[in-house]
Amino acid sequence: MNAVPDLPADIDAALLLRWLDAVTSVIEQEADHLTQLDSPIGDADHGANMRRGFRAARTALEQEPPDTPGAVLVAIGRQLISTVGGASGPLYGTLLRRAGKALGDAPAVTAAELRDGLRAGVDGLVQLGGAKLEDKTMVDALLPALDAFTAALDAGGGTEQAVTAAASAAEEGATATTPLRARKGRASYLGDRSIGHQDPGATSSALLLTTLADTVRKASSS
Amino acid sequence: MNAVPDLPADIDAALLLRWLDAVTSVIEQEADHLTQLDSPIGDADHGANMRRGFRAARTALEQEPPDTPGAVLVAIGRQLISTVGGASGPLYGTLLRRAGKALGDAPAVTAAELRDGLRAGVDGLVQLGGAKLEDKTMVDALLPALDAFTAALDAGGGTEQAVTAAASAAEEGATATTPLRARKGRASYLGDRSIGHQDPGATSSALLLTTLADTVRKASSS
Amino acid sequence: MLINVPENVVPDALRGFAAVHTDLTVDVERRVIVRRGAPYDGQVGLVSGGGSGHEPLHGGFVGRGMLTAACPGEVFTSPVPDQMVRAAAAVDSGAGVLFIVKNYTGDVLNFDMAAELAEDEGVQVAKVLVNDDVAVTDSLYTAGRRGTGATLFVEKLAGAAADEGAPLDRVAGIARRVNEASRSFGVALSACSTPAKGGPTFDLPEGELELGVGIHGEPGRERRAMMTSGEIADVSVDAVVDDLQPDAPVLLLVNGMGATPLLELYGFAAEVHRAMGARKVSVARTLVGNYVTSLDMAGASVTICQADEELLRLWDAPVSTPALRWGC
Amino acid sequence: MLINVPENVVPDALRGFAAVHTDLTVDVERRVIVRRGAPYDGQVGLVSGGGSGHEPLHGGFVGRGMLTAACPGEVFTSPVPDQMVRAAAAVDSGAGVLFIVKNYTGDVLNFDMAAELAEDEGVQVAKVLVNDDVAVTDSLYTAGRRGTGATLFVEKLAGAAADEGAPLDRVAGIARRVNEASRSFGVALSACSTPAKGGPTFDLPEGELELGVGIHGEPGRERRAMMTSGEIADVSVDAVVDDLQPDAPVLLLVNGMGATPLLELYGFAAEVHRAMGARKVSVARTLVGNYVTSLDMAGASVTICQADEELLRLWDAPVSTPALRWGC
Ligand SMILES: Nc1ncnc2c1ncn2[C@@H]1O[C@H](COP(=O)(O)OP(=O)(O)O)[C@@H](O)[C@H]1O
Ligand SMILES: Nc1ncnc2c1ncn2[C@@H]1O[C@H](COP(=O)(O)OP(=O)(O)O)[C@@H](O)[C@H]1O
Ligand SMILES: [Mg+2]
Ligand SMILES: [Mg+2]
Ligand SMILES: [Mg+2]
Ligand SMILES: [Mg+2]
Repeated sequence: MNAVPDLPADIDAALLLRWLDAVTSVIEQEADHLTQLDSPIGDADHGANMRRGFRAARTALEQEPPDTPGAVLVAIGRQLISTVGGASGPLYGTLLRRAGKALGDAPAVTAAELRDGLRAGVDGLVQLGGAKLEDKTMVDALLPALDAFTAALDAGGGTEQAVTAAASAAEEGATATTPLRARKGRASYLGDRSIGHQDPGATSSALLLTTLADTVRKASSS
Repeated sequence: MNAVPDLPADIDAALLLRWLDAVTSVIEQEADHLTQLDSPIGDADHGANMRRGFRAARTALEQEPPDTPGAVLVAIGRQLISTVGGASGPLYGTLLRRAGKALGDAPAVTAAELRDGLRAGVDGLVQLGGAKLEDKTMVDALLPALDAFTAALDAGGGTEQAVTAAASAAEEGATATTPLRARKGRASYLGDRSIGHQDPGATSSALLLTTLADTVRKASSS
Repeated sequence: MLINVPENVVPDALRGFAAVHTDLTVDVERRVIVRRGAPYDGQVGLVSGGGSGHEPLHGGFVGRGMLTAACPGEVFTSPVPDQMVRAAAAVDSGAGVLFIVKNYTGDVLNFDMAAELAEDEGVQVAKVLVNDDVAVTDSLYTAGRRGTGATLFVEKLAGAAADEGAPLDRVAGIARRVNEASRSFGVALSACSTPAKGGPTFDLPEGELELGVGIHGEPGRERRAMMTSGEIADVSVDAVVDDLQPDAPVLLLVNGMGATPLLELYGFAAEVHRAMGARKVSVARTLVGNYVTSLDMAGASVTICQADEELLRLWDAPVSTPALRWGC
Repeated sequence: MLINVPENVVPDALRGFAAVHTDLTVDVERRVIVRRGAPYDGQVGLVSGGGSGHEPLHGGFVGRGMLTAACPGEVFTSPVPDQMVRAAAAVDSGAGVLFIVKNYTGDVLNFDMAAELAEDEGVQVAKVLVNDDVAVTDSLYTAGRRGTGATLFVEKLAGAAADEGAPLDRVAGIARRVNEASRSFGVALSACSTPAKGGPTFDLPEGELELGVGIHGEPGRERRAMMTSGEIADVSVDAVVDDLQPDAPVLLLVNGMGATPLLELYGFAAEVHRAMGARKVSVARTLVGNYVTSLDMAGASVTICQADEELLRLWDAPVSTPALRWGC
């Protein structure tokens, strides 16, 4: 319904493969930080989990690069499910698989189609994990990001504006998890003691989206 | 041979029981220190061992106080053997049992007789443990103490002078273990790393003798 | 830590496990430990798994009378569905497979995915969720009670039932009954160090303890000044007995968290027995040891399971695994 | 520490041990653990003991096919002669008693005194001194090699011989042969904390380790920067293989010092196997676990025992104790 008809189909497999490459490097750099965040309110493995999953995904997709954006996301999702484990593996895996499936087999998609794909992915993640807004999970980064994405498109923005807006919203959403009391995942066992710590999963979600924004910006400036 | 014929027989069961009482308190106070000394070059139990043994001895001898100095030493030795364990239990136990036996059943003994008893005890200890001077053990406090005891008697001193001299020599002997490389007991496993630490057993030997000197001084001043 | 590189801790351990336990089939690459000779004709296969770092759970419980297969994940990270699917295929004799799942988001999600996939491949799968940890009080606003010590009871008792040839619904029924009859409470005297973090997962000053901890190096519900073994026993026994209100003799697990010396653990067991007596709960069997651990965490947990004649018989039944062995 | 008061750690643990292991006779007051039903007609009695803090050694090894009695001393302090005399009296069927003594000044002196007293009471006593620790190099200028991991081999193999009804001289002969064929080397990644001291017995900064440690919380021969599991395996295997120069397959014990997670210990076992292969030593049997411990010390030791057909048979023979159980 929000789809703007005249958007260019500027999101192709190559762009998402560049994103995968960039995100794997970012996760590599941020792994220790994510694990640190997972220490006081989790089990100190989120960074290692994400690194393992994205390393595996990059290796697999380098060997057999899919040629549609949908297939790229599905393949990354499968790799995450097969190599991450933990809560984040099935959750991110489902997000990307569902998003990829929603994109179908188009060789390139518009920002609006990507947004619809991401919405399908986040719906799948929410259905699987059962988390609501303010439960202090990755959902607190992802839902605001989707909304910002939509708002940017509604305001007439293109791919770059939309993913940039989504990235900022995700970062804000991640920061905003700090004062929350966790109600899902390991942090929930801590009760009030979970307050005052930023959620690792929301933080990694923000990384995925800021890197997407960077990748898109680089693509359009080059 | 060194015995001075006209010494008074001023060492009786009551004196040695007061010594036991005093020494138990001193060990109680010094237990942590002895255990500290036993940490870097041993197994961190010498204080606890000594405290357990002397507590048991005091309790046993309070219930059934022997009436000769020989019997007091034998009874303490037995208690140490039955309750201490470790290296120090049999060693101190043998020292006191042998010393007590050498005193026979006289109701009171002279300083020279006590010296002969202690010599018999230390001989037994050396025979059992096989340590020589400068092996960094309690022997390094006990042998100099015996010598000083004898020298004081030879110089015409009485009980007070003799035990005071023995106590000082034991303290010096204990201090002098610090630069030694251990060749007996647990500290020997450390090789050169045993250098620079004072031997816990030599330290407790010095405590036993300084407390004896205190007890004798108090007896003669009262 | 006694490791090579953090990334290889799990495969390194599996190589060692394979070299030592030659009566098990260890697929180091794919991270599946299977009882040699599986599938056993007409026997239900028992598959469990979870993050590594809780050893001997689960790999140490593979063998006659307990698990048929175990799937070790990364340290404190649930295994991935591929592992459970492979394990299910390896142990299914046609009689079906029971997945024993500790109630953590990661384990639940991964085992759920695996169950779907295994069923697609024609394996009949039942699941039991272990959630015995009474320290998680507010299960509406949390991920629910964690699975801890009761996992050992579920694996032993359901394993004995499978060994007797019970069909899948009965084996699953016993597993659920054991879980429902079990409660745990744990205490940490130190945090544990994970290879990924390279140091303690949280800061616990000397002279303080954490009450109500799980088995993943996470802090507990409450920090307190150090308590005596007897006081800790009272708190733990009260927690499990208040919640379960047993009216029959119990199986008791006095479990060390990994770095608790047996000398201390047996002393604690004495206090737990005393505290159980004070609560008029009679203890039918006791197991003491470091069984459901959290790497090098110092601390202990108490698990009880109300037993009836059948469960006692299943407990006493032969078991022959690397970590638990009797009667055969 | 999970204790009440430091003074009561040993009796508290014995109370727990008594409550849990009802198939053993535990005299808490007098500190003697005896196999129920002892003395066994015509069987040699095996008595061991030593300081507490090494659990499951020795109490956990009392039972069929291993020790007949154990005498726990205070933490890291040899037991007193009264205990061994009482144990000897309890297990002597007339076939005599073997004292298994680890070579520490305290243990040697106390067992010697006990042997004299027991013989006065008409018990025929043989003694075996266990001294397998190659880290003590200069035995002329030390108390001699310490007894560590080989104690488990001596107790198991001599215990199996006694169980077969071998006479005292043969049981003692096997015990001595096992000791002579055994070597150990240990490494600490952390110091241990004794109840008496209330904290670590020595200072070992994070990122350093001690090579050549014993099992009493004493520092080792040499401090080094942290090494990988593989490097530690190489050093340990070289130390024991260079010293023993085995020319037949060995029994291998990969032992945790108490606080070593099994996850790490199995990874270490893999490296030890690799290192043994590199030294062309073949491994006939491997046991992995925290068996001869030093309270909550992190670290590991490697023990090998060159085996012949007889020793292998005795190793495989049934054993049923709290800590070691197979074949029955
Ligand atoms: N039910 C859930 N729904 C959505 N996200 C969740 C849920 N449970 C946990 N998470 C997210 O997963 C993150 C933890 O991931 P990770 O540490 O990799 O897995 P684990 O918790 O199994 O160790 C949390 O920070 C949180 O954002
Ligand atoms: N062979 C020996 N001869 C004499 N004294 C010894 C011998 N071995 C050890 N000692 C003494 O014993 C002391 C240690 O006693 P203690 O700590 O109670 O026993 P353990 O060494 O068994 O823990 C050492 O400090 C040393 O003085
Ligand atoms: Mg985590
Ligand atoms: Mg000592
Ligand atoms: Mg995890
Ligand atoms: Mg000692």
